[in-house]
Amino acid sequence: MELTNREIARYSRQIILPGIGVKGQKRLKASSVLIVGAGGLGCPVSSNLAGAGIGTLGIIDYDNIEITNLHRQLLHSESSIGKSKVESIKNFIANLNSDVKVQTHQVLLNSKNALEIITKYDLVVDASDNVATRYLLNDACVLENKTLISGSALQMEGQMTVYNYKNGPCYRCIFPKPPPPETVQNCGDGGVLGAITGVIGSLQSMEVIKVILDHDDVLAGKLLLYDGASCSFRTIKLRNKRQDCDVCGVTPNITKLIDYEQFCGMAASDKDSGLNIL
Amino acid sequence: MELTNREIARYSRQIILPGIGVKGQKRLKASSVLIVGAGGLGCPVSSNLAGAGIGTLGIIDYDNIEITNLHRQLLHSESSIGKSKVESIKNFIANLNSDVKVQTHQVLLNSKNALEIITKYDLVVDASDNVATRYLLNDACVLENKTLISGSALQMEGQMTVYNYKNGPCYRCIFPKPPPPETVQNCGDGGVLGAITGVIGSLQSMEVIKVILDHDDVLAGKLLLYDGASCSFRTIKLRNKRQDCDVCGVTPNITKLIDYEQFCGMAASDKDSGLNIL
Amino acid sequence: MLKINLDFSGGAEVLFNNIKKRQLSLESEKKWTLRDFLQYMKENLLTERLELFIQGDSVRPGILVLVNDIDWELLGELDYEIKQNDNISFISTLHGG
Amino acid sequence: MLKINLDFSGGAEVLFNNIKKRQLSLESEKKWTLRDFLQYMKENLLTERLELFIQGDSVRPGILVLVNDIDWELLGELDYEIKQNDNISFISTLHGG
Ligand SMILES: [Zn+2]
Ligand SMILES: [Zn+2]
Repeated sequence: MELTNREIARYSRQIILPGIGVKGQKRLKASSVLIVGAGGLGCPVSSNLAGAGIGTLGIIDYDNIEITNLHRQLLHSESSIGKSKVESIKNFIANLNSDVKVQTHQVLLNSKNALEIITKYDLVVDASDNVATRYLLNDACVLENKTLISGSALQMEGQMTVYNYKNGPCYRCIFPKPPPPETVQNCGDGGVLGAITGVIGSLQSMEVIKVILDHDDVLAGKLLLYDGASCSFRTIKLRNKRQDCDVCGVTPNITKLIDYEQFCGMAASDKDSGLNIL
Repeated sequence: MELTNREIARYSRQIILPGIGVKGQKRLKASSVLIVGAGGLGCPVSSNLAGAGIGTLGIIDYDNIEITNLHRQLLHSESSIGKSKVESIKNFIANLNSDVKVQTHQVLLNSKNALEIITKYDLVVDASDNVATRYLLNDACVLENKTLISGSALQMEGQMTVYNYKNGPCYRCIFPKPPPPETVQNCGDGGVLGAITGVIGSLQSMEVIKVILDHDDVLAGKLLLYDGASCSFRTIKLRNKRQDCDVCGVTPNITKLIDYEQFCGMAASDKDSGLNIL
Repeated sequence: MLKINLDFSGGAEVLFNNIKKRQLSLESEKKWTLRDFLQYMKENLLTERLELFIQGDSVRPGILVLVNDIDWELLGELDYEIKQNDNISFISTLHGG
Repeated sequence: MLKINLDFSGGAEVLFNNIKKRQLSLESEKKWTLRDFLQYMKENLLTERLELFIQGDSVRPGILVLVNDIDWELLGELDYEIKQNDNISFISTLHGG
């Protein structure tokens, strides 16, 4: 896949980087990335990856824009309230970088549609906002053998890691069982700052680029924690891939997608939550 | 300063945070922040702060948009190439949050205009791209007694700290002398990734919010280093404010702004660099 | 005395009086496994509903336990024997975005 | 032997063969101050132009020197005496944006 002269000009400030070059830029152009969630994390991931010249971006979100989104979902605009989030991001990207192909999926990711959507992309970004979607996405990525760049945020904290990368652990290896619904807080009821999702979404974008370019030191097998209140970061060492993992282990129980809302006892959206205790 | 019903709805997901509340949101609304530079750092800082509801944002940049900016300066668009960066950001903010007042300053910040611009704002974000502007801004913030939230980025690394905050050090306390011009590399000749400026700009935004809300644990007297290649963060402990600092010390030599291009031996822009060695 | 540093994040601190970091001294006549320490936390530190932290004899799903920033699964989990100056962390995972 | 960990960032690594982290063992018969160590680096490690790293008997402006993540200015600068397993860092400050 060749670069046009316009692309060489546009990306010159990153082509010049020792770890990228023309060869790396071509790899970015040849790549396709699925972004699951067009909210607080999905916005910075979309703009960063579109700016960097990923050839094809898929964006999946069933939801429409509400005024309560606009403090952190910064690619949407007041005039788009009530309209589709994925279309809003598609428009943003068309203005920023018309060379990027954008495929919108305005559906709720579920066990019926996940595999056929995911299979079309090289790798997947988890920018979702609920437990059920996180398990669904993990299992689908394991079944389709895709790396999952996972970010999450709540209040003034964020977490980021890369699952299912080069024989590293998957989400289920770390969290075999979902948390009790009454302990789960979402951004709707717990709140979150846009600066937090901005940090985590940008960190996810960097890891996406490194995975595509096959750089060393991708953040897999480790979890990065950001506490905005103290501006502190910690990297913790996670367990290895579990031989007995239900989905990525040697003899997996889960060989096709299950009902994740039932498995988690929670809806696959952040609109409806548990008892909001923790 | 009261909040309208629309504002209460818009910011509900951050008003709900224990560290913010209605009182904190009012303080954000009553605040004014000057963002120096409308580039790789200035874009995420502008969108994050506008989203969060800072009442007044000033944006200063003399420059117009070029295609080589668009891989990392993600609020600008292809159709704005050749047009003013500050106007481009003003338009973006008008679409995202029309309640935010935006004051554009399309000038090169210099010793003649700096004080009269800075004095109008509560605090200042250094999102600039060159050594001369960084010294100028530091000295002007010391003379005007403004906190300076400073970020920088190059290639796959970024740095962030807060200067001149609660008797902490200023930029000159740490760097009394400018680096030799031949050791300075800018984003034009060294390159940088948008994900890096995205991380640092978002971190700066978080510190701005904390300074306004008078939170503890602002990153002052410490420098945060981010190395995107290894996804590693380090926080280093900086020296204290220097009694003999040329500008913030007990008997300062610098009591009005000097010629910073001459002091640094470098132009106040990233268009023209030294020997590009380091 | 066995001195340890304890920290909570990701929301787990809500169950412990909203204190993110604290130091503790444990009687050092006996050995302390993480199993013993969870029991101690249950009896001495928990200020909110037990079942939001403990399930059976371990922590509830969705909380990561770390010793010196290493997943306890690599260290023997409940059987790990606490050492002088260990940093023990309880991190609730986040799901929002 | 006096073992130390050395790291470079912000571009300072370019002068040292582009290696960001390395371990070194120094003869431990004598005491090593950072002044001595800079001299050693000049003679043994620098692969690029001297004046881009050293100016006079110290590092050039714009490079931060840290020992165990603490600014050397808090530790006596050139007179600091290196200790076993110290992490010594040279960080070039960034100016781009
Ligand atoms: Zn697994
Ligand atoms: Zn000073």
